[in-house]
Amino acid sequence: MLTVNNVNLHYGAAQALRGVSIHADMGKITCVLGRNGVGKSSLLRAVTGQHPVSAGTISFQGEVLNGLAPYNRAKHGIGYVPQGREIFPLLTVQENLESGYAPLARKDKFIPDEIFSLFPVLKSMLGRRGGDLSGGQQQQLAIGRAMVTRPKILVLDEPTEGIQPSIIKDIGRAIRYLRDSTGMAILLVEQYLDFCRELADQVYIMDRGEIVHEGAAETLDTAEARRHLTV
Amino acid sequence: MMIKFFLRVFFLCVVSALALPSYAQSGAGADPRSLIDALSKADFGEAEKLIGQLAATGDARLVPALNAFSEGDLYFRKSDNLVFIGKSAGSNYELIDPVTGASAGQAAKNAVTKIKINNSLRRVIRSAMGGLTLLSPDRGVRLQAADAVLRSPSAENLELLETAISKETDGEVKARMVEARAVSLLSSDRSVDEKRAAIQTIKNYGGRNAIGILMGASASLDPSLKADVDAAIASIESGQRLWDIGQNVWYGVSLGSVLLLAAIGLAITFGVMGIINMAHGEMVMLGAYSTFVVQQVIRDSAPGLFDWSLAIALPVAFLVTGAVGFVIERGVIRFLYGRPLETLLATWGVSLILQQTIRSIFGPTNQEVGNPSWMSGSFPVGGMTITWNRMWIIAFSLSIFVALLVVMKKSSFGLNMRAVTQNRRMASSMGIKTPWVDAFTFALGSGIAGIAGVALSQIDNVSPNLGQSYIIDSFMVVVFGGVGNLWGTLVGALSLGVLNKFLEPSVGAVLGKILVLVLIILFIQKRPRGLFALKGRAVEA
Amino acid sequence: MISGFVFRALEGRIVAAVGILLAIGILVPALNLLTPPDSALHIPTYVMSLFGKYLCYALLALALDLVWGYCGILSLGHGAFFALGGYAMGMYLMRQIGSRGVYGNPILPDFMVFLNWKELPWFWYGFDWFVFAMVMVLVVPGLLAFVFGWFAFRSRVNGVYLSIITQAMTYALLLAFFRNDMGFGGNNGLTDFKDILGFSVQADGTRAVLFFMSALMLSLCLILASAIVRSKFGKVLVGVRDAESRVRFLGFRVENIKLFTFVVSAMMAGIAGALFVPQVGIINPGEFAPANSIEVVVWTAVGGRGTLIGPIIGAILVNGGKSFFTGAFPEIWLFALGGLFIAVTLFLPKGIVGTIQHGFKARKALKAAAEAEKGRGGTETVAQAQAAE
Amino acid sequence: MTFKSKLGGALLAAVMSTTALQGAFAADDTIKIGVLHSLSGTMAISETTLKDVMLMLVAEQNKKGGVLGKKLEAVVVDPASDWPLFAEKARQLISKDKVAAVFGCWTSSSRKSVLPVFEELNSILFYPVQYEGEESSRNIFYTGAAPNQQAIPAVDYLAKEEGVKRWVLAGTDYVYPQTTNKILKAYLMSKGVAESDIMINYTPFGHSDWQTIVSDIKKFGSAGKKTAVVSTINGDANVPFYKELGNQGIKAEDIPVVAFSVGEEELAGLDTKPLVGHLAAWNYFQSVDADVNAEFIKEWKAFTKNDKRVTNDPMEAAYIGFNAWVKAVEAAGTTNTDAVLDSIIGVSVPNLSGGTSTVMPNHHITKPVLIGEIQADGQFDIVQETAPVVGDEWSDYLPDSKNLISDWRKPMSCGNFNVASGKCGGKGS
Repeated sequence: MLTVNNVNLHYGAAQALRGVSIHADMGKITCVLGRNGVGKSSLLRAVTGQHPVSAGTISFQGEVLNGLAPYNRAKHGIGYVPQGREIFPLLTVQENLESGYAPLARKDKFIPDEIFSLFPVLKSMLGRRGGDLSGGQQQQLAIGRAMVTRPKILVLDEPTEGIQPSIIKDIGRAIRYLRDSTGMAILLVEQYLDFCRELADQVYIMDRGEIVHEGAAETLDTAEARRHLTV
Repeated sequence: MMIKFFLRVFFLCVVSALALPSYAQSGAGADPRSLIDALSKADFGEAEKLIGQLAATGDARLVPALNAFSEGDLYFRKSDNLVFIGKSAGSNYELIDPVTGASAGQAAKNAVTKIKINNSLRRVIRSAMGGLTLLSPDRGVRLQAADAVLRSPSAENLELLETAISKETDGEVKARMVEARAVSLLSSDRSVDEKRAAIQTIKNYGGRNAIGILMGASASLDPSLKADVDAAIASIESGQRLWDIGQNVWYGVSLGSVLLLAAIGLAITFGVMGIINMAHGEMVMLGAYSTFVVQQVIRDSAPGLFDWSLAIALPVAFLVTGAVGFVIERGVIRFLYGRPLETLLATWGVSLILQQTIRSIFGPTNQEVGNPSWMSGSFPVGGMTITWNRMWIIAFSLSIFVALLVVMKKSSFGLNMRAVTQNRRMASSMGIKTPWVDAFTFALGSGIAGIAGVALSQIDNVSPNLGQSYIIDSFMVVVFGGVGNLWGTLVGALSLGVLNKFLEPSVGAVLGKILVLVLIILFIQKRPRGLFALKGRAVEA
Repeated sequence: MISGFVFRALEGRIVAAVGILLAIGILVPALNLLTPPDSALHIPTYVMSLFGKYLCYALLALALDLVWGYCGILSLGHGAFFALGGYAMGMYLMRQIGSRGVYGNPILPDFMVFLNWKELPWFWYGFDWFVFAMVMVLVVPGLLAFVFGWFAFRSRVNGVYLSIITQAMTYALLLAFFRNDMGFGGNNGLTDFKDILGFSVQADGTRAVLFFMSALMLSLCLILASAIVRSKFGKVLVGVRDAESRVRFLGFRVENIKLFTFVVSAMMAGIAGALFVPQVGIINPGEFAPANSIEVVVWTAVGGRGTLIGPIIGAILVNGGKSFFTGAFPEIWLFALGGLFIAVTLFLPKGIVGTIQHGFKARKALKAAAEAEKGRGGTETVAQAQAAE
Repeated sequence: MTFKSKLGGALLAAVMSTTALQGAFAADDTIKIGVLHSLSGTMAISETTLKDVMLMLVAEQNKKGGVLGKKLEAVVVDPASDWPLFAEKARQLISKDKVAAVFGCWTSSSRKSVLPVFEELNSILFYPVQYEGEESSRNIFYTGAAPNQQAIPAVDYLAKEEGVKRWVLAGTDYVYPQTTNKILKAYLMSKGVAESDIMINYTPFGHSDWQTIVSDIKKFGSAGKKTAVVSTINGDANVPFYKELGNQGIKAEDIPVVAFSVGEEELAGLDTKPLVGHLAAWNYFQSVDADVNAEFIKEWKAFTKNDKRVTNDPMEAAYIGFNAWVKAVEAAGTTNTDAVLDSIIGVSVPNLSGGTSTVMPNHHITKPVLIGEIQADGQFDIVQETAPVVGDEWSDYLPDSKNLISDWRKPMSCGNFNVASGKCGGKGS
């Protein structure tokens, strides 16, 4: 279980997170919703170690992650699918996938077949450069790439952003499959309400760097939740 | 080489002296020993005559003495003006009788005086020795003798050559002797027809030397032969023209391979990592100094390994410069990622410090780095001359290129390296230890610069300034080829090398270099990302 | 409108700097000329000419800062413009020697005489006329910058590529001026000057005037640079530095903006070179050496790029240090110089003045970055940390 | 007042106070001399040695009791191979350190850079390197070779002893080779060599790819006439040049190369076995068989604590210059520039080749010309030694300088006296 406890995060003088606490259970999809600029991505940066927190603790399966570099967190089983995909543009699809070998033991250095069964399009594009793929293909590659590291928790930052609906469906299917088949925890940050409602087991809503709502997916339809989400 | 030859000749002559006493005694009247002793008082002109007389004895026992004379190993004893072959033995000379080869005891260094020798005398000796060894039983010696006569032809050797040709069984030696005879014949008083045939022989022999021989001889030849000489020269020259182009391409490729060597480390540190590494040249310099130190150790402790010195120096240089690179990355550069233009300032400072460090340790002067024997000399290919060291350097730089390509494309380190340079944060989240990859990438680039230094020490001087002379060229190559692309560096280096060498004969070396720079500037306007710019959606992504 | 342009330039700090420069420009020559040599206040001539040299370097650094600090063009070839200005001045000074050369040839400079030149090459015509030479001091570097920039900015050569080809430019010029056949005195360059406008270049009075002129020109260029930077155009300039494509999308002709700045900067460098030559007494191709241009970058960085006063202080400090160390510690001064470059880039990324102006913000950012590097955040770079601020 | 003004004021004060401080340090019981050689940059490779020699000479002199009863003190500065910096440092040595004389410079550019400074401040420079001539300053003594003390005898030797008929004049593209080659060409043509038998080739500084040029030389040499190369290739470029010669198999017996810038120090960076027989012309070689030389070499090795350090010609020139200065100062009884300038002309001091060198009125010195062949051990075997030759400042083989002479004795006191017009000042018209 991932526990974020009372975390503050600053960019210089600007504070992006104020005492944020969430937890994401294994085998569950935890979804964080919020408008633009409320600190969702900052939360994920704190979780993945891309930006230091100024207060609070982050722990995963009982181990405190604070102070660990991103590559050490990857070794602890945190897989990251960032906003905008951040595919290595000049590496081939195959090489993008293989870049996930770094934290693995020698015997695990292979690409799991399930990646290709979830995203068959990747199999046919192994030799193409990552940067030459379309946005949807890149998103699939980004998830596949994170899966290569055999994560125990998958952290996704707005995976539906700028993606055509048919692929959004594929991605939703994949996320659900991962939860069900591997029992990993999934922490999903979204703006797209419907996608969240369909997938999430647990939801949080953020506003101005704070958690303002917490509950099961169904609670999203309450008036209070809507108030936080409308622009 | 020369010592080996000397020993071989020496041995053979002792043998032949024993085997053919009648021949040895049958020379002209003068006593060889007194002729040699006369050298102690002779000036250059008189010495030349004495050598002629020595050669006229036909006494093959004199070969070691003549050889020693040409090597500057002939001494006379101050006390009695007797001449000996001297060999250094501690603070003394071991004296050897010049005719019999018997030891004549030792003498203190200041008790003997060296007999002076100059280039003209060496030429005369070469010719004389050629004559004396043409009938040697050893094929190699005969071949060398024929070569010697060919290079210093004289009419006096003509009859001897003809005797030698009639006895010769080995095809190559015979061919060489026939050429030597033809050359010698031109300066003799033989008939015009014989000379005409000789001109044909020389024409078939071909090459630059043949032109020289014919032009040199033409003045003293019978006027009726002038047409033959001109035709022969014209024919050789037309054949030579194509070879000249080939030779020029070769020079270009060889210059290109040097540029490639100099630039390839930079293609990593600058091209891949984006660090404007002004200390790159100093890495090359450190590699060259590593070679020097390795050779120095070998000279002192295991001279027999000298031919292996470069092979030993390669890993040493790689490790030394790689380690220095590692320290520089950890100490300075890691704070500057994302500020490429500032890496320029810091590495410039590093380069000043490295230069001064080397200057303080080794002094400002050139250090001697020797060529192993397999990198010395040259061999002909048709009408071209290929020098061994250039040949090895081309092979070496191409193999470094291939090796680097394999590391980049096939190894997991190469993959991590490329991932980090394309997106450092994301690579870290994929579990790649970015600081480790950075440090080792820089160390790799530096190490490669270091092994380039091993090769460059073979053609350039090893001084603290070595790096400075390559740094600008290296940047030009990488930028011209296209940053971030190893193939660009290869093609860039080779094309700049060839271009330079084709400009050089027509406009001179200085203007040629300026023109190349101007062309690069113009080229960058046309293709701002270099020759092999990365294209497609991938670049913008 | 022009008065407004100038008025804007005269912000407090600039006024103070100009005031100090002019005060130095008057005071130093005065102390040199008017006090007796044994007085405690006396400034020896060699100190004055040393300072005069620093002022020229300061002007060169200011010129570089205008393109690098404000427009984001890192020129590694500014030494070339400096040298061209210097050569224009040197040619004038050579022509003033007249028949006082060692061969007494009234037309040809000495180096042409002993290399058997028969007549003066065409490009030397006019240089016996001071005004023409002064125009050339501006025109030659300006023209080179215009042609070079016109090509480079139009084809959007930028960043590292631009830096490298400016280096190629100065290197090509170095090789060209080394050639004796070019008619610029080969590697010996132009030297042994006698008069400038009829006054002996070695007279203390002339030196004093040259010193004052250096201070004056530096002040004027400082005001000009300040005016440019503080005008609307200057805002766009900074925009080009920080986000070139956005400025382009806003409809500005970025290449023209860059070109203008580059040419102005080259002309300033030319003026610096022209003032440098009579004070040090020689101009030769060594000034084109790429290493010299890199040093100018270092002065600017040490003082603080993107500030107008920084490069001036940087140039004076580094050169002062160099003069001192090459005399005091001739064997090891390169360690000190190299160490300085590293230290400044690492610990004062904004330079001395920049650091003071930003109240140690920069250092804090570095500390944060260093901690991030230690493993807390892992991979944040200084640049990103600063960008995030 | 902003920080800037304080900073500027502080800086100025600092500079002034260091000046005052150092002035106060100049004790009266020492005589200072300046050593102006590059210790960093491209020329450090050659010049550092000369700095060491000067320090050694000063130490030796002090052991002998100094000069005029005072100890000598060498002030060493580093002009860093930067020509304007030479002028600055020269000015500093003369004005601030108040040195009695300066020993220094290597390249002509650096000498040209400091010349006006020495004339303006009326001090003395001893210049120890072979150069192109065409200069005679009241304040400079040229103890290295002028072209007639090196180039012309070398060419004579090749023509006479080796029967050379065809000449390649290869040099680095700067003033010394250009001038020397102009003089040589005029000289050779005056000796009846056809213009088509002279090839002139220039290369940039630090040229390292000699393949084309060496093969051109080979081509030029295969015209049936004995060919030689006269090399004025400078500095670092020599090593790759000789390496290429060796590799392309150009033997000294076939095409000898005579060099004017290659001495023992340069050869120390080379494997000389393939180069045996190539020549150099200097006024001194380490292999000179003279007691004074043996002594000098012993001292040098002891001073540098390095048994492998070699000696070379510019070191000898520095030695001669220093001793001449010492002798002139003692004769004049003062270090005053004008007095020394008067007393030094005609001073004879031993040189290292066993004879003596005399300072001539044209501020050049007399010395013998030695031709040496390179040996396998990196030393030279002297094949010819001439009688002492007077350095000729104005070459007789250049049209504009053949009428000029220099004589700094009173009453003429002129560096460019025109014997045709009888006037001082070049053309004298």
